[in-house]
Amino acid sequence: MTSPHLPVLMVVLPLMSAPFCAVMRRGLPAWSLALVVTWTSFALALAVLTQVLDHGTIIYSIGDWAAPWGIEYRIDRIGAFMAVIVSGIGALSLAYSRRSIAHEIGVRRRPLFYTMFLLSLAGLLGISVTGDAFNLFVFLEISSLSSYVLISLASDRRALTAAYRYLIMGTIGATFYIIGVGLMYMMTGTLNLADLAARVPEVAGTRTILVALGFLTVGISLKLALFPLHTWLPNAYAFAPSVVTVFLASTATKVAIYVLLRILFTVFGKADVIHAQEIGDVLMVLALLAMFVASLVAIFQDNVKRLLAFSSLAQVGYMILGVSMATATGISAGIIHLFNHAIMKGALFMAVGCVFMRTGSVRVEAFAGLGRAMPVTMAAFVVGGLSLIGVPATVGFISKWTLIQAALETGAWPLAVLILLSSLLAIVYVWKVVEVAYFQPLPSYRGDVREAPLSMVLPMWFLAGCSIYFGIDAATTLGIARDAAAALLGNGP
Amino acid sequence: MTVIGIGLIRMRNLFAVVMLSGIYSLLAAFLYVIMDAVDVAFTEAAVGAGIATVLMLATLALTGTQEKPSRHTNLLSIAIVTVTGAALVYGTLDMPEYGDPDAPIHHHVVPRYMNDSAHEVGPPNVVTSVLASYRGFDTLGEVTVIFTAAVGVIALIGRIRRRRSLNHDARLNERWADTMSSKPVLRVLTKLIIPLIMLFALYVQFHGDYGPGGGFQAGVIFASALILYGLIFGIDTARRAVPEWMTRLGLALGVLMYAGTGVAGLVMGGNFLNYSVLAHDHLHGQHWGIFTIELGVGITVAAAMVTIFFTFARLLPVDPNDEKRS
Amino acid sequence: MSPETAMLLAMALPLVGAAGIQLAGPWPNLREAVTLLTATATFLLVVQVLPSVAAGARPEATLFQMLPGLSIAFRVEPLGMIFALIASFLWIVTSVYSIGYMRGHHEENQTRFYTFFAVAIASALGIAFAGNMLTLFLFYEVLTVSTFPLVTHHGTEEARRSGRTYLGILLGTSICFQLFAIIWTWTLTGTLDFTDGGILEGRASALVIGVLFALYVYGIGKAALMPFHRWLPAAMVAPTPVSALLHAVAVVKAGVFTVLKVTVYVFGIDLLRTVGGSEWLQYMAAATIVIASLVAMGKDNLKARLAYSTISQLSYIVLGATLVTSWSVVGAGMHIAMHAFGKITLFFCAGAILVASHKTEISDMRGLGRAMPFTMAAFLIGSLSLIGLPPMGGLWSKWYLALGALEADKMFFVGVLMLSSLLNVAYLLPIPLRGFFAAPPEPEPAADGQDEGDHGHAPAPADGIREAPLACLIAIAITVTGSVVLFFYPDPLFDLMRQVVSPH
Amino acid sequence: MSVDWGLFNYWIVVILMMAGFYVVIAQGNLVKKIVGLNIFQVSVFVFYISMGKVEGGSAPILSDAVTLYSNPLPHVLILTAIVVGVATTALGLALVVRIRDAYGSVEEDEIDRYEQEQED
Repeated sequence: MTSPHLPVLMVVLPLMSAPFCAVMRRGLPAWSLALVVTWTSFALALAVLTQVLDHGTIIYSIGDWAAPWGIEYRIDRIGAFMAVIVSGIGALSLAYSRRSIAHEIGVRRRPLFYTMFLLSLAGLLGISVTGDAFNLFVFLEISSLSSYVLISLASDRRALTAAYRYLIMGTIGATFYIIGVGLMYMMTGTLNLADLAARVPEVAGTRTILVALGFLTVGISLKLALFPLHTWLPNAYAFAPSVVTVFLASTATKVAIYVLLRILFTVFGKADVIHAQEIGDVLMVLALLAMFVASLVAIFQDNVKRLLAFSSLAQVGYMILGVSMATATGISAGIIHLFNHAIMKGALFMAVGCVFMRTGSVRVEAFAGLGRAMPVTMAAFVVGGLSLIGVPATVGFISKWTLIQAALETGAWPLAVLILLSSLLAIVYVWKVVEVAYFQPLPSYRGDVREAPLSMVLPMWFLAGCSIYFGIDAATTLGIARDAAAALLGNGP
Repeated sequence: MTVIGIGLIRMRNLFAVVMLSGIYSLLAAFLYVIMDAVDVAFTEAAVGAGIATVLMLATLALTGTQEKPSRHTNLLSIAIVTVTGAALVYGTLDMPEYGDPDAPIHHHVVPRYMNDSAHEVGPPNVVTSVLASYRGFDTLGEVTVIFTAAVGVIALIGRIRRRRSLNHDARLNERWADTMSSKPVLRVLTKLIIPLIMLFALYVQFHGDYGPGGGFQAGVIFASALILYGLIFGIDTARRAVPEWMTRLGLALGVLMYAGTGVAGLVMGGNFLNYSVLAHDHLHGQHWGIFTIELGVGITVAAAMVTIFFTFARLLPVDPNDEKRS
Repeated sequence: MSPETAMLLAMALPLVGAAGIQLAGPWPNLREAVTLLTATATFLLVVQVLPSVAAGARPEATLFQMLPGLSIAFRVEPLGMIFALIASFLWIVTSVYSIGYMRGHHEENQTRFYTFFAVAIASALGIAFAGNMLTLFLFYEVLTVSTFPLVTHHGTEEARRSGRTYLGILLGTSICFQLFAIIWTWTLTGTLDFTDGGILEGRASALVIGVLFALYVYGIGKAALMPFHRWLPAAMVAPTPVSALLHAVAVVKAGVFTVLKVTVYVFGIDLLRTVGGSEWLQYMAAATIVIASLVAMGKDNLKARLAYSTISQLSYIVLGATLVTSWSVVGAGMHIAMHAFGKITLFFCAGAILVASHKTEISDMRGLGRAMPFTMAAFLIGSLSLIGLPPMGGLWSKWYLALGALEADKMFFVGVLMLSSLLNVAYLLPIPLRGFFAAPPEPEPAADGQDEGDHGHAPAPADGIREAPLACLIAIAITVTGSVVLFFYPDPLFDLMRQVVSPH
Repeated sequence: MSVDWGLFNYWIVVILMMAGFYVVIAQGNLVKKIVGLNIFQVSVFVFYISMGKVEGGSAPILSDAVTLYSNPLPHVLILTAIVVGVATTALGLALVVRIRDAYGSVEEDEIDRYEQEQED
C-alpha cells in the first residue's frame, strides 16, 4: 500500500463511516462496520508509519492547496507513531467492545455508541497527523465532544457529572488553546505549524508570544490532565463504560501530550523556550507532584478503575518529566512511555472491564477469589500490574530505564531516586488488588463467576502479550522514539 | 457588554441570566458587523442569540430557574481569573494596535486569498472561498462537530422518560391546541411566514458565493422555520411533519455529501477535497465542489438544529405539577 | 550438542516443563513424572556445558535487543557454571523430596507449586548464564515474582503478610538500589557486559565506585545482608521444599551469586581492592554474620533458626566478595556450593520432622532421634558441614575464606569466622544431640495423664512417629552424600573458581 | 505615561473573557456555568474578529468598488468556532438535563453531597 492518500484516508474513513453507524438501528451491523473500519485505519496507520520510516516525513496538502494557505497533513515519525498507537488501541478495544457494550449499554444506544467511538477515533487520528494549529483544534473538539458522550453513556449516574465536569474543563482547555493560537496568529500571520516554527524566532521575545505559549501550555495541560489540572480525569475514567475507559485512558491523554510536544518543540523549538522560559522547570515540578500525589491517592482507592485512573495521572507525570528534561533521551523516554503506558493501561482496564462484566462491580472487594474464578483475566491484570511497577521483561521497565538514564545523563541523580521511589508506590497499589484476587476466597453469592468471553479475553491478552514482547525486544519502539525525539529537537533524520 | 458580563455574575435568576446572555450574543453580532465580519455576525445572531438561547430556556424549563446561593467563597476563582486576565493584558502590550493595517496577519498568507481567490476558487465572497476550499477540511471538521453534538444529544436525552412520553405528548398537544385555538391570527401568520423563511434559507444557501451566507447560516434559518412551526403548532405535529428518521438521515447525509465530495476529488486524481479536478476546468470544478459541500453543510446543520431542539422540547413538562413530579 | 545449544535448552526446558506440569495437573502421577523428567533432563543439559567451560571456553548467545545497545545475552563462565550445576542438580533432589513431602503433608494446589518451581529454576539458570547485568537483572526479578506464589502457597493471612514482606523487600531493594546502580553503570560505561577485570576501570571516581558498590550489594536483597534480611525469616511460612528452594537452590544463592558476579565482572577485584570502596561493607557483613547467629540461638522454631543461620552463612559469601582477594573470592564461590548442600539437608530434615511428627519447635524435638534416627543423623551431618568440620565440604570454603582474610591482612575477620563457627556449634548441634540423647518430652502413653494439659497443642504422641516418606529420605540421603563427597573431591569446584579469579 | 488607546479594544475583550471565565469556574449552578462558558467563548470570538479588522477596510467580499478589505481568515476560523461552541453548549445542556433527571438538582454542592453519600 503506497498510495499517497493513505494519511487522509486513515482519518476520513472512520469519520465517514460514523454517519452510517448513526442511521443504523441495531448494534451488531454498526459494530461490524466499525470493526472493519478501525482495523483498516490501523492497517493504514501502520503503512504510513513504514512509509515515514523509509522515506521520511510525508506532506499531504488537502485540496491541493499548498500550506500555509491550505491545510496540510505533515506526518513525521512521532505523528505516525501516535497514529499507530491510537488506531491500534482503537481497533483492539473495538474488538473487545461487542460483548462489553452488550452488557453495559441499552440496545437502542449501541449504534450511537459506535458512531461516537468512530468520531472520537477520527478526531484523535486527525490531531496526530495534522500540520495546522486550527485544524488541530477542530479535531480536538470532535474527539472531545464524542468522548463526553461516550463517558455519559454509562449506566452509573455519576458518569453524567463526570462527563459534565470533563466538558467544562475540556472546553476551558480548548478555549485557552484557541486564545493561544489567536495570539500566535496575530504575531505571525500563519496557522501552519511548520510555518509558525519558521516565523516564531523573529518575534519570540515579545510578551504576546510569551503569553500565547502560556495559554497553549495551560490549555493542553488541562487536556492531558497534568497535576493540578487533572480533577476531571479520575471520575471520568472510573464511571465511563469499560471500553471507553480502555480507549480514552490509552489514547486521549497521550494525544494531548503529543500536542504539547508539538507546541514546545516543533513550534517553539528554535526559540528554545523550554530552557529560556523555565517552562521545563515548572513542568518538572508538576510532574513530580503528579507522580507522588497521584500514586499516594491511588493507594487509598477502593474502586479499581479509580485506582488505575490515579495511576494514569502518575504515569502522565512520568511522561511529562521526561519531556521536561528536554534532552534527546528525556523526550524519547516520554515518547516511549506514551506507547508503553497505552499498552499496559489498555490491558489493565480491559481486565477490569471483564471483571465488571462478570461480577457487576469494580470495587476491590469484587476481585476476591477471581484468581481462581477468572484466571486468564487476572493473569493479564498481573502482567499489566507488573508493567506498571516496572518489573523487567515488561514495557514498564523499558520506560523506567530510559527515564532514569535520561535523569542520570543530565546529572540529576536525585531525580532518578525520586522516580524509583515513586515506583515503589506502584507496588503497593497494584498488589493491593492482586492480593485480594488471589488470597481471598470467592464469596459464596458469586459462585457462578466465570471467565470472560473469548472476544474480550483475546484483545486483552494481545495487549498483555505486547507489554511483555515490547518489554523484551524494545529496540524497534525505542529506536522510533529516539529518532522522533531527535527530530523534535531539530537534529533528527 | 461589560455591564452584561458583570450582571451575569451577580444575578441569581437564571431566566434573566439566559436572556442577558442572548442579548450579549446579539451585541457581539453587532460588533462583528462593525468589524466587517458580516458572515460571522449572521451566524452569531442565528446561533448564539437564537438557537443557544432557545436551548438554554428549554433546559431551564426542565431544571428550574432559580440559582441557589453558593456557600463557599470564591477567592481562588477570583485569583485564577485575575491572573489569567492580567496575563492576557500583559500579552496585549506587544500586539499590533487594533485596526492596524500593518499587522503581520494582513501580510502573510492572507494576501493570496485576497488577490488570487477570484481566479483560483471563484466566489467573490472571500470568506466562502477560504471556508469551503482553502480551509475546506476545517469546515468538514466543523460539520462533523455539529453532527457529533446532534447524535450526542440523541444518545443522551433522546429516550429518557419514555414510559411517560405517550401520555405526556398527548397532554402537551392538548395544551398547545388550547392556547393556539385562542390565537388564530398567530396561526395564520405563522403559516404564511414559514414558507417565506424557508425561501430565505434557500436564498442564503445559494447566495453564499456572492454575499454573506452559505450552508451554515441557511441550515440554521431553515431549522428555525421548523422550530417555529413546532412552537406554534405543537412539537408532536411538527414531529409528524419532520419525523425523526428524516432528521437522522439528514444528519448523516450532509456529512457524507461533504466527505464524499472530498473522496470524489481523490478519485478524480487530485488530493482529498480538491474540487478543481471535478469538472473540465478548475473554476467549474471549484464551483460544483463548493456548491455540493455547502449543501451538505446546510442539510446537516438544519437536521442537527431540528434534532437538538425537538429532543429538548419533547422533555418539556406540561405544567408545573409535572415538573415537581420529576 | 554444542554447549551453546545446551545452555539455551537448559533454560528453555524448565519453562516447557512448567507448561507440561500445568497440562498434566489433573493427573498427579503424570505431573510428578513430568517434573522429575524435566529436572533430570535439565541437569544433563547443564552438565553438557561443563566440559567446555572447564576447558576455558565461554559459550555465548544473544537473543533480543532489549534496549538499543543492550541485548538479552548469555555467556557461561565458571562461577555461573557452578551455580547452574547446583541449581539444576538440587532441583532433581528437591523434586523427589517434594513428592514425598507434598503428598505426605496433603498440601493443596500442588500443580501450581510444581509449575512455579520450574519457572523459578528457569530464571535461576538465566541468572547463572546471564552475559550482562541487564539480563541478570531481568531473571533476578522474574525469580522474585515467580517465587511469590510459592512463598504464599498456603494463602493464609500469615502467608499474605509474609508475601508482602518478601515482595516488598526484594522488589524494593532491587528497584531502588540495584536498578539505579545498573543504569548508573550504563551511563558511565556504555556497556553492561560481564567482562574479566570489570568494566568500571577508569570510568568513575573512587567515591562513585564506593557508592555504586554499596548500591549493588544492598540492592541485591536476595543476599540478605542486614538490614534487608527480614524477607527470609518471613518466607518461612512456605512449605518446606520451598524453603529449600529459597535457601539452598535458587533464591539466596542467586543473591550471593550476583554479588560475586558484580564484584568480579563489573568492578573487577583489582579495581575494588585499589579503590577500597568495599571496606566498610566487610564490617557490615561481619556484623550480619555474628548478629544473625545470635538471633538464631534465640529461636525455638526450627525453620526460623535455620533461616537466621542462612542469613549468617550468606554473609560469609558477601564477606568473601567484599574482601576482594583471590582466596576470599574462591572461598565465597565454593561456599555457595557447600552451604547449598548443607542447608538443603537441614531443611529437608526439618520438613521430614514436620511431616512425620508435626513438630516445629526445637524444644519439642527432644528424643526424636529414637523415632527418626536416619533424619536426625542426616541433620547432624548437615550441621557439621555448616560448622565447617571435616569430613564435610563446609571445611574447604571456610578455609579459603580465612585464607582470603589473611591475604587481605585482616586478622579481625579470621576471628569473626572462628567466632561464627563456635556460634554455629552452639545453635545447630544441640538439636541432633538432644534428639538422640535427651529423653522424649511426652510421657509414655501408659503413664498417668498429668502432663497432658501441657502438651495439648502437640498433635501427635511420640510413639506414633515414624520416619518420613521414602521419597523424602532418598532426597536427604543424596544431599548428605553430596556434602561428604564435596569434602573429598572439592577439586573440580576449586579449579573452576581459580579460573574466575585468575582468568589467564 | 502614555496610555496606548490602540489596545483599549483588546482590554475590554479581556475583561469580558474573564467575566465569562469567572462564571464558569466560580458558579455552582450547572446551567450558569454553561452560560459562562458561552460568554467566555463569544468574547474570544470578538477578540479574533478584532484582530482581523483593518482600519478603513470593508467586508471581504470582492468588488470593484472597494480596495481595502478586512482580514477574512479570522472570520472563517470563528465561523467554525461558533459552531463548535454551540455544539458544546447543546451537549452540555443535554448533560445538565440528564443530571437533573438523575440527581434532582443542578447545583454542584448538592450533587457533590449526593455523590459522597453514594460511595458504593
